[in-house]
Amino acid sequence: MNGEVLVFLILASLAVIGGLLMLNLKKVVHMLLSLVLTFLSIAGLFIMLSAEFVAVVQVLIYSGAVTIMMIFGIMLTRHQDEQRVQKNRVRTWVVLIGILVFFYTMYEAITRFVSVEQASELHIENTKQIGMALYAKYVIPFELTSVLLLVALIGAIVLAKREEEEEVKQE
Amino acid sequence: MCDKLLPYAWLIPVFPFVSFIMLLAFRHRLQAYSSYIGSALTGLSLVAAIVVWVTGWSVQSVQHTGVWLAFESVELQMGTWITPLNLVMLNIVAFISVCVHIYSHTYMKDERRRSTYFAWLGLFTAAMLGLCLSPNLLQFYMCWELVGLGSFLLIGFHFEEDKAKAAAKKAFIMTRIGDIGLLAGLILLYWQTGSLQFTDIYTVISSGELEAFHVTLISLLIFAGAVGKSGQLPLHTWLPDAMEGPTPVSALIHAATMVAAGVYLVAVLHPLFMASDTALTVVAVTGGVTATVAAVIAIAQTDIKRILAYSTISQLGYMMLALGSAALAAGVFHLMTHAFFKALLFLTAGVVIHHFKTRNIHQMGHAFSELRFTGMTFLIGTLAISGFPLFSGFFSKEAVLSAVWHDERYLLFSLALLTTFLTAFYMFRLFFIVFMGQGKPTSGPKKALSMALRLPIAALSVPAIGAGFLYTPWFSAFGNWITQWQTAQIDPGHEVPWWMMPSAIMCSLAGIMLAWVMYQKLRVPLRELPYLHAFTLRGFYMDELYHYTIKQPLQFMSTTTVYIEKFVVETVMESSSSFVKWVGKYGARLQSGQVQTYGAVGFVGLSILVFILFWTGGYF
Amino acid sequence: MSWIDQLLQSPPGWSNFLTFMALGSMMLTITLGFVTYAILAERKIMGAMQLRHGPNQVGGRFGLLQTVADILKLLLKEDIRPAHADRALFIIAPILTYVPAFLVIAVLPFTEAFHFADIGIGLLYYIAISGLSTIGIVTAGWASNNKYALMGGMRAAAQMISYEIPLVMSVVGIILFTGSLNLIDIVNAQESLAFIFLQPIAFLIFFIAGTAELNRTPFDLPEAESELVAGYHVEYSGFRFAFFMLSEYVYLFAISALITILFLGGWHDPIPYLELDGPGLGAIWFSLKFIGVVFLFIWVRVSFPRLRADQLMEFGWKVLLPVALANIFVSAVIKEFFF
Amino acid sequence: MTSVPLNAYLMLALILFCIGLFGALTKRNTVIVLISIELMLNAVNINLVAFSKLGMHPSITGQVFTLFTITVAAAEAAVALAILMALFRNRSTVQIDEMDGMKH
Repeated sequence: MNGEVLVFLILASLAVIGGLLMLNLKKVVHMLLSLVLTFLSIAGLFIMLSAEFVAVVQVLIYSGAVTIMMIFGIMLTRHQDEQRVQKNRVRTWVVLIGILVFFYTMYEAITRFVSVEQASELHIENTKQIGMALYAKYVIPFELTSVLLLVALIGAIVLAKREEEEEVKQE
Repeated sequence: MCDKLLPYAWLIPVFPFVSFIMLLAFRHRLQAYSSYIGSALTGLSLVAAIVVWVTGWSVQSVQHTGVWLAFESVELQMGTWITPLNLVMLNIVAFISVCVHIYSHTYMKDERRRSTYFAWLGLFTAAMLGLCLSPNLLQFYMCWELVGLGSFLLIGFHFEEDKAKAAAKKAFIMTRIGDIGLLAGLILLYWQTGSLQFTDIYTVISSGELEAFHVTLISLLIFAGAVGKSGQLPLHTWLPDAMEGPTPVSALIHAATMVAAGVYLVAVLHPLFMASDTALTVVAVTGGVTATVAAVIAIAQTDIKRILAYSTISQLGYMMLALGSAALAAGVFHLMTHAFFKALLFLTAGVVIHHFKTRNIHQMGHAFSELRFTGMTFLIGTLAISGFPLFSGFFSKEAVLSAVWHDERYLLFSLALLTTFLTAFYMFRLFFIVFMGQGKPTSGPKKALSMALRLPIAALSVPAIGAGFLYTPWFSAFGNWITQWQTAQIDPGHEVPWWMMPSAIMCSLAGIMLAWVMYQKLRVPLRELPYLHAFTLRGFYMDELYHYTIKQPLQFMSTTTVYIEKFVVETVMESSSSFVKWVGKYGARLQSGQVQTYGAVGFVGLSILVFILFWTGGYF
Repeated sequence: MSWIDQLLQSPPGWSNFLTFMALGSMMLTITLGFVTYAILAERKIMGAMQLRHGPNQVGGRFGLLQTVADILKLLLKEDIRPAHADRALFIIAPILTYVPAFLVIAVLPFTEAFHFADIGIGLLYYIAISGLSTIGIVTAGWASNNKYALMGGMRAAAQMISYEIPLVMSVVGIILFTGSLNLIDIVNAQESLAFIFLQPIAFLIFFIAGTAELNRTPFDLPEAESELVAGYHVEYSGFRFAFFMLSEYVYLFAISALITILFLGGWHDPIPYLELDGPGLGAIWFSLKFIGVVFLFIWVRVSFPRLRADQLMEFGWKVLLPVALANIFVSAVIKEFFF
Repeated sequence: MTSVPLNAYLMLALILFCIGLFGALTKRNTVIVLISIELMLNAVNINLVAFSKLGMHPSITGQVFTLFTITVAAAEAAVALAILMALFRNRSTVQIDEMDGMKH
């Protein structure tokens, strides 16, 4: 066992533990914090996969995202409103069985998948490589994504804005 | 000159239409001026009609049309069509309409809804004039229905009275029965000839391309429309009831113009009828029988307007008889003279009714001494309709008789002769009872007739006397003129047997004499023959016949179907709808609005598919 | 390849582990030393500026051991936990706040020789990791089950997310000129001219946004004593409170070092062409610049009053962000035409 | 060169994806559903990055697409949270099983 496998095992188990905790915890804030663990572990995995820029972006975005989600979770959840016991047990079981079937199928598929390792130079000036690809080859998707973000920004503001008369009523 | 003025013939119906729109739109503001506006605008259209007549005297057939609607290859035309026949009709209609407008000025003076009345009159006149100008059957049909609408509105003008309401409805529905035939014939005609243009139809008929069967069928269907509109047997019952309308309306619509529209229809499509012997026979027989039966019914009536109404039916039968005997000129000629004297009779009858405040002739009498002018003019009308020599009716009736004789329909000829006798009888019965009878004189102050009443009556008296000289056995210019535009038509001429004229004169004089004897000399009431009297009084029980043969079975059928509807159809409907509801109710549970459930179902389905795909050796 | 790179790429083993531990502890000691005397310095400078003495009893007439005494007191204090607080999160929150603060130090190059991780995206790493502290602060605010604490946490989250954007935007100009996110490259690019002269506006924005990120006056709304008692750490005491204090001052340390690296040329001599880049001089230059920046922070704290919450957000979104964007544009133009 | 095989990354991604899916389909709090969806997207990102390095044809494209995925996910989360806020204002709940206004 070398260091890389060790690190992989640690990070992977942390990610899975975070996910499982998320499924089992009761409070929204707890759930979100357990997912922080998962997201950070995934960032670590990205570094292992020579994707340091993506890893940092992952940390940057998801630390902000989780913070916002926490705020929303706190604001939009009534005080004692913990995750109540699932009323719809049938659905839970059906979903569980479906996921298990899916998991098993995919598991079979993955174990049959034989990868050929190849030398890659992704870790050398990773950010520069991404920049080159992004601004040369994928410049149109990049611009489209920026448009999408703008639209989402405006849409979110419009949606979250309180209606005028409602505002008056509240005052 | 005619080139310049004839294209403006479309203005003729526009004037009364403007009157209609104006009076309807500003009916409260123009209440006081409604009669002036109506009369003036109708007068304008009379002037226009006369101008067109004068300028178009020598015209055979001139069309001015424009495309109204175009569907792919089919073009519907609107416009005007000038032929001698149209000119005659136009002038008659415009003239009588003006007379009636002026007459109504006084007659409807106390009416609260004067402007509405004049508006309807304007609508009717416009529609009738438009009908006379129609270059094709479609426009003709539209105007035909508009005329029906105007008639409906005017009959039911006093819609606060139940009888008027019922009469209006009856008139509308009875004529509609004929109109269905007309519409069917129209569609069939279009199917067969590919055009509704009269001129095109003539061309097709003269080329002889149509099958005889189709010609007969089409002409009979179209004749059904004419039967309805012109009150021929068996669809005549609406006309006597239509007398509930104001008397000027009766004069205009139910004597001179609208009922003549059916005759005009047959006349304008005369080449079509000429192409089928069967159709001609049907027309002639219907006309002859109607003439006689209506005359018989008229004998027993006690309502002055009903007598005139039955006499109208009878005279219309004459016209149909003439047309059915291939004598277009005679038919149209009788139409013209009849329009004059019948309008005259109705207008004078209106004065009489106004005077006695009743329509029952037995409550009248001595009118001659009190209403001298009216009596004189009524006498003119009576003489004209009775076929008294040298009056207009004499010549036109004589023309009809000779046409029938010439067509070798001897039975119909004898019926026509009999009708002449009967006409003279019942008309003079009316005259003697009303004007010479012994009813007590009215006590009210004697008012001189106003000019507005006198003028139209006087104006109508002149043609009632003199119009006959236009077409006499020794002067057939009118006949040639009226028929010349139809190439297929040849004026049968007046090669009458020598005894024709004397026998006709004899018949009419005999009728007059009998009436004089019965009602003036001996005063024998007709009630002596109770069954016959009742039979004729009720118009041969026509209404009752319809009631029991058509209305009752229909009622029964409708009641039955109501029950079927209620218990059979409803049950089926109810059960099927409740089944659908049930399905919907339980189906809707699938759509619970739970996004996660949808997602779960979708995902489970996907995982099953992936599983199957994987184990059957899909993509992996 | 420097010795630390060799160390990082060597196979794992107990010796390596111990080496890392030792290095980490050394850095921790340095930062703790800094914190101790930064607090003292702050108090003394504030005292001087407010015409009073500041601490002057413990450790001689300069109060040199005052902070040590304070820390000892905090460590000895009873650990109070509110009854209705969320137990687990109440314990985790200070650690969550402090760990990122210490993590960021790993990429800061102090001198040419003295630096730990030389990673390609050092600058972005710093910003990303420092953002993680927000989670700790929000967690602390929520776990305390106290409305002041919660409001402080909320404010911290809103403020830090808002000011992180101009912070990142302002350094884009520097990245443009350097062509690298590596902090050592950035310092080397300033051999002749510090970026503060090329990017004065970026410096201003970075300084202001950095102050906000540090939750220092005039942007100390999350812990505004007069409004929220003490904000998100109102329920904390003892050494848990010390963690928050510690992380705050470690961030002061880190951001001052970062400003020195980004704008002031790091270990290079402040006056170019003077050829004062001796082997040991780099550390001295760095320390002088660093102390200057820290002084600036303290000076600002003493001088400015606190902003209102709405003013704070409006200033961030409506002033700093547009100015930072304009700065990027201007930098791009300058880079295109003059370099 | 590297000793962790691609299959290991794929397996980890699969596990995380299943966890995210289960959370998205069973959790009642919409905030958690949203973050579960983020987790699923992250699992996909792991696959992308893993293939970009360890796949048949190593290329930077996988990382670029991961960036796109993160961006789109951020946009999605922003709009979703705005909708959630509007919903909460009207219905004062974020329980996903109470948001059934579109049924029938």
